[in-house]
Amino acid sequence: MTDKETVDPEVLIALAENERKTLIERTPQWLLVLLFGAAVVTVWHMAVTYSGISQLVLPGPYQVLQDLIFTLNNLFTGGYVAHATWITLVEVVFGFLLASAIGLTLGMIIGATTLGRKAIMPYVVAINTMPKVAFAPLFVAWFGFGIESKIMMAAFISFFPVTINTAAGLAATDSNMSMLFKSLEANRWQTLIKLQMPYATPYIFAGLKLAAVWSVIGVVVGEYMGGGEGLGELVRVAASQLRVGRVFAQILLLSLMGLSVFGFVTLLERYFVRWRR
Amino acid sequence: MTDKETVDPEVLIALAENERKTLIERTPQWLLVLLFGAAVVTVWHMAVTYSGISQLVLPGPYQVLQDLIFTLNNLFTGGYVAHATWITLVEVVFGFLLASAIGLTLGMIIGATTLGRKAIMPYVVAINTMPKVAFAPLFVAWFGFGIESKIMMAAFISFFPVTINTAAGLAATDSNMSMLFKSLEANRWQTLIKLQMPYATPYIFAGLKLAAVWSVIGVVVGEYMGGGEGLGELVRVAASQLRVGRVFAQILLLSLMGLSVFGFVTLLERYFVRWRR
Amino acid sequence: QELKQVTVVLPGSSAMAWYPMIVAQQRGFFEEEGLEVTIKSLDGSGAVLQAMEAGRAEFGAPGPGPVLNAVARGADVKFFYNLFSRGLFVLAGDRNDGIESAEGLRGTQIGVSTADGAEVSFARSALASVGVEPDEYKFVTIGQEGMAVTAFDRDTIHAFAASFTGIAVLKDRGVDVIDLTPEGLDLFGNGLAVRGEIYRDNPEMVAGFAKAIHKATKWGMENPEGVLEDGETYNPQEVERREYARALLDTVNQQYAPIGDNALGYLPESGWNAWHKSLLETGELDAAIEDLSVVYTNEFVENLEAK
Amino acid sequence: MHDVRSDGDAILRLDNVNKHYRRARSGQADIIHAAKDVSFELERGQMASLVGASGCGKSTVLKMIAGLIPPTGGEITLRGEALTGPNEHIGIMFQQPTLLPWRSVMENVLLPIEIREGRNAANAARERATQLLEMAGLAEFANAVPAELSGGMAQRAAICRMLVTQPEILLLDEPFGALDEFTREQMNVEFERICRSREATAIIVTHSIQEAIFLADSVFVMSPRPGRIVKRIDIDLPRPRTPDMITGNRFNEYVREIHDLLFGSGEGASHD
Amino acid sequence: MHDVRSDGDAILRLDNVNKHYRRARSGQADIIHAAKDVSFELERGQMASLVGASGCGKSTVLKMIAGLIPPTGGEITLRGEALTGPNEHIGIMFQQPTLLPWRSVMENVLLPIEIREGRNAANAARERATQLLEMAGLAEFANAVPAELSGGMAQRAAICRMLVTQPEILLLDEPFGALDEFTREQMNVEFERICRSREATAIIVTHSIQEAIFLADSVFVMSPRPGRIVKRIDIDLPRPRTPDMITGNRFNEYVREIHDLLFGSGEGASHD
Ligand SMILES: Nc1ncnc2c1ncn2[C@@H]1O[C@H](COP(=O)(O)OP(=O)(O)OP(=O)(O)O)[C@@H](O)[C@H]1O
Ligand SMILES: Nc1ncnc2c1ncn2[C@@H]1O[C@H](COP(=O)(O)OP(=O)(O)OP(=O)(O)O)[C@@H](O)[C@H]1O
Ligand SMILES: [Mg+2]
Ligand SMILES: [Mg+2]
Repeated sequence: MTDKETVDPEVLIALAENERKTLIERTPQWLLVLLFGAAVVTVWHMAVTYSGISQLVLPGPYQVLQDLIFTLNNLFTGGYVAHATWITLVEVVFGFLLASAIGLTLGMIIGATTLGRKAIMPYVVAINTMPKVAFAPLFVAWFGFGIESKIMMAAFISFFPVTINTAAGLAATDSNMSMLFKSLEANRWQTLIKLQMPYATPYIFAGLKLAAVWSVIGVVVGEYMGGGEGLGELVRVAASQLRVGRVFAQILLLSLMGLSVFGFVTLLERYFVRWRR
Repeated sequence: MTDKETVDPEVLIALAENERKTLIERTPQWLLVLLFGAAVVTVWHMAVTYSGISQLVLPGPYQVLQDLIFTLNNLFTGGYVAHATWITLVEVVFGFLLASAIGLTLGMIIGATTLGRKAIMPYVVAINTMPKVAFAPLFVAWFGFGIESKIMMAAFISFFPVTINTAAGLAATDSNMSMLFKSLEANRWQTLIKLQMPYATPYIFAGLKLAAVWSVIGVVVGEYMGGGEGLGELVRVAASQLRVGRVFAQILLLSLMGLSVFGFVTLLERYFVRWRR
Repeated sequence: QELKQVTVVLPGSSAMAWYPMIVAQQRGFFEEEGLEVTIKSLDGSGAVLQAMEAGRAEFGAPGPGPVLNAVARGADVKFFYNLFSRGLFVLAGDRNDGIESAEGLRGTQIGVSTADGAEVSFARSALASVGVEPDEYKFVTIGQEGMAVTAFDRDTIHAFAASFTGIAVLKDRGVDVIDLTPEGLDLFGNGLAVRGEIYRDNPEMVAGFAKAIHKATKWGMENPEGVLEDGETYNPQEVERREYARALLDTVNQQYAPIGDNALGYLPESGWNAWHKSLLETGELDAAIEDLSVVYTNEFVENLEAK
Repeated sequence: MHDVRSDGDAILRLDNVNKHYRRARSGQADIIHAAKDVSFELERGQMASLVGASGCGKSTVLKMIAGLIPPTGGEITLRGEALTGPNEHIGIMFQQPTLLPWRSVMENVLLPIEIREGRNAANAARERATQLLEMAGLAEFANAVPAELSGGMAQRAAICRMLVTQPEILLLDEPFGALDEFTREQMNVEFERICRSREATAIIVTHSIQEAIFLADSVFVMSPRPGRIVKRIDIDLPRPRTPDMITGNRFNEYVREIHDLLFGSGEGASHD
Repeated sequence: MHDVRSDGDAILRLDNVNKHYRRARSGQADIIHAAKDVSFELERGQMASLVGASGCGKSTVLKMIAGLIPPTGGEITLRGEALTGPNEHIGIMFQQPTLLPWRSVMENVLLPIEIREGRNAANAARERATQLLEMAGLAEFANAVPAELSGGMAQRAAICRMLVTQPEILLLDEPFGALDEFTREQMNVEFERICRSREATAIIVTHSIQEAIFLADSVFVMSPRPGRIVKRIDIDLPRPRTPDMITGNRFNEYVREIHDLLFGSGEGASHD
């Protein structure tokens, strides 16, 4: 039954031809990003030039570029930006990991138990509508002025999307498959781990991507509110000194960090949901 | 072929019996929420009493209750809290609607087009890792001191989860169904509207729920930064006076608002995904 | 006669701290000058200056430090009236720490709040005035006043530099703070600024605004109860507890009082020089501003006193 | 006509089992009577088939026996005890293959063991699973993912999954529906052999009258909705069954009888 | 043996069509040859069936003709033009019913019209859809959702969905696989009638040799993987076909021939 005939090279070519992609699919992503970026910068430049908006409100691309060069130069020569970036990175990574752990756990409790859905869910939602800023003093009181309180703030802000998406994913499980597991007398935990969680992976990864992004925000909020030594603090100082170009440059650096974590989660997702075509 | 025999009442009873739920499923949600709430308040009370934490950092439940009564009284007698609540509510609702519209549109572009996924997505992510606080002055500059700038801030903060979830949902479409649409020569738009979007509804609603919650946050951030007349401003004033009990009471009010929007979205979801058992 | 619509932005929402604007609005002093004024509040002087630059407001109440920064970066504003002649900031310590004066802060950490960058300049100058050098202490950003409670508790800081309203709040909430601010600092606080364009094209309007504020300040110093009443229209929550509001208003009036024989609202040159020097030392300003008189003017105050 | 029970030492017994469904979408409350007064008994080692028109309630009956949906009337007794839910002695194969798309064919087949006895037991059972896959002609596809299987191959994988735990009672919902005649015949013979060697009891839903007779000791014929069991026909043919029996006279008489029961004897051409 | 084409005015023509699949999960690059040098021609109004062992490549051939997956070799010509993708003249029914779970049965049936001609046209076609549903015995379930259908009912709904646009070329992948014999026979007769009345061309994949012969003008017999067309057998029976033909001699000769082609004539009992 095996097809152990030697494969004709023409077949390989035809197969590759079948799998050929459109122009845009073949264009490398960096090029597309660059092109789109060029468009954005052009619009930005025009907006600044023709709207006559003050540089103190919206700096032009050129000014931001200058500040960006300064910032990157400082970063790579190991200046204060390097120190701040390192601190922020550590906070973001730990914040994200903590958020993922909390989010998955809560999501499972809410998605898999009636008690969780009915009694705990409203509290989780309520906590999340609360302005986190108000909790900053509590976090500082409990975790001090060091990176711990920023990590907690980041986790606190970003666990929620993981929770909601995990819960939604668990609830979406295919009913035929549920019946299969029921017939196998799978207990709740087995159904959760072997059916619902794998089925929910696309949901969970959407949540993790959100958490990656919000971790950065959380760290910045934590530093804004409770002092710190990271990029958030640099942004705050620059903003209070009305160095708006510098603010934008440092924000770009923060975005880059967020994009990296996001990209990392995307890679993980590719690995884990490769069973989907 | 029809079963036009009159239905035996015993059958109805048996059917109802089949559909009978566990104790927890039958317990009304308000009771469960209340019970869980009682547990939370007890822990909170103990924490405040035995940890010796300052009342300026974490007020006790009793203090918050007093402030809550004052706040609600003011609200229902049409005092300044009523005014603030109304303003915030309007901002939250419009912010949420705007976020949903932007989020769905962007999500469709990213989820359904290669260009969107490869070129636009990174920018959307980057924008979302940026601390929104830094943009507050820009928003005031562009949209003024009125509710417009708060609505924009709320939309700006909360469109992202809708985007990410919509994109993830569109990508998750069942491959057999995609093939069906392909065979019907459905164009991209039809496939999007008639297949991918309905298929993605559970994802989209998870995103909308997140947006509901974050709209409240967005409005508060907007008011914190850009001077407004809503609850966010009241919280800020109370916080600056270290009236922590009052802060918590007003935050509870905000949560209630978030819960309402969240609950509304949940009802919508039930209606729209009722085809799932 | 038709009223001119103008907007003034404040860097905070306290009705007591910024009562002249509210009183002038409520008591019709603006109207007498042909102005209909909308009052808006933002978070910090930076935001105030940005809103003015964006053309969203004609007037604002920024601090002198941020104004110097803004002008150095190309902003077009004119500072024309001094509100907090005696400064906006206080250096406060925890009585339990046993530190009695600013000299005692050598080798400690000093907390600064986040509302504005200006308290850093202030604290530096204050410590320099008693001979404590910048390398003898360290600043920690601790955020809002509430954090100070924890920071003192944890001995993270031994002093806290913040606006006097923040310190008043701490006192009011029973935190045992002690004032460590040295005497004789030239660093005055926030005042009124106008967009340069309006100053040049429409000086009568600025004069009218200054006149109304002047009148309101004087009125308020004599009618504290009236100020409380007016304050309720703007920030009801703040005035809810009368004793607190009254005490706060007292402090505000103390800080408003001009130094020496200066007229109310007068901007002393020595103060501007002190700010300029301080900003250069901390590196906030990259280069010196040649002529400080482009930043401010006393012409309206002088006219007021002439009458 | 309703009393189609046989006496004896029953392992499975249905007593006037009924099932009504509530239909969700059709505006007013609308109840479908899917199975009506279904009663029968099976002894250990007996094989039964269930035939009936499409939509008559065959899958419904199977799901009730598997404990997956509760009846709205009557009782199901397993080894003398009332059935309340799924049971480890019962294995069911659904009408749809229902393979987990993220697992390979082998992992799918081992799933029941993994769930009931843990991962180690599952690993230990790899050889048995390989044998089953070989029997089903899928040995080569043990590492493929379900998306790479053809329709019939997926169905065969689902059969292997049900057989791997060696349950006492097997419920199969159109197990060989998507198979070509040859593969089907092979599977029929294999399946009979497996059941007999283990003395397993089985109920097979099928739409092929030949298959129903070939595999079963008793054929239950169901009427269209509401599905009742119109008749139980005991098949008196020697075991093991061999493909050449299908052409025998006896066999064809059974075919005719069932055919007439299903489609009426008068009208419609009889074409066998 | 490969030249199974007939000459004439072909509406559909396959020329040495090949299909290889790349298997994803099996470690090293692993290529499956699913269809090999498939060539045939069909004229307008001709009905063909495709029979072969499970996994031999029948669905693959159908999907290629529907323009859903590209061949890795050879050419498909539709009305003299090379086929490059899905085409409105071709309707395909998959092996799985693939109904949209959020639409009612009626809305599912109208889907092709809604997509090709818009919502108004779909509404206008309601009557036609109702007739089709009636033919399929689903009139009562027009407003049900797919979750409330039995397996065979879902398959019948999928057939209605394919027929509603009245395509010139119909491709059916085991259309009646989940149906009981009676319903199946009804559907067979109905289906033949519909095709003839419209002069539609059809290819039916089936695992029932009887059905293959009953429905078709030509039966294509495929060998196991790599699937080749071993023989084209033209069925010389009068139209319309009637159920009683199945017992005829001529018919049984065809059955035997195909059976032997599929399973070999020597070994294995011939049981018809
Ligand atoms: N997407 C795919 N990826 C890899 N291999 C595939 C894919 N689809 C089908 N195959 C393989 O191609 C071969 C033919 O599959 P196909 O579905 O055409 O068979 P079939 O004749 O329709 O079988 P059945 O009667 O069981 O439905 C099988 O061996 C199958 O494993
Ligand atoms: N979940 C459900 N909700 C409502 N009605 C249902 C449900 N499942 C089945 N039914 C109805 O019950 C009847 C019997 O369905 P069942 O699936 O048992 O039929 P079946 O005999 O297996 O048919 P087939 O041979 O076509 O698979 C059908 O009319 C069907 O519409
Ligand atoms: Mg069924
Ligand atoms: Mg197939």
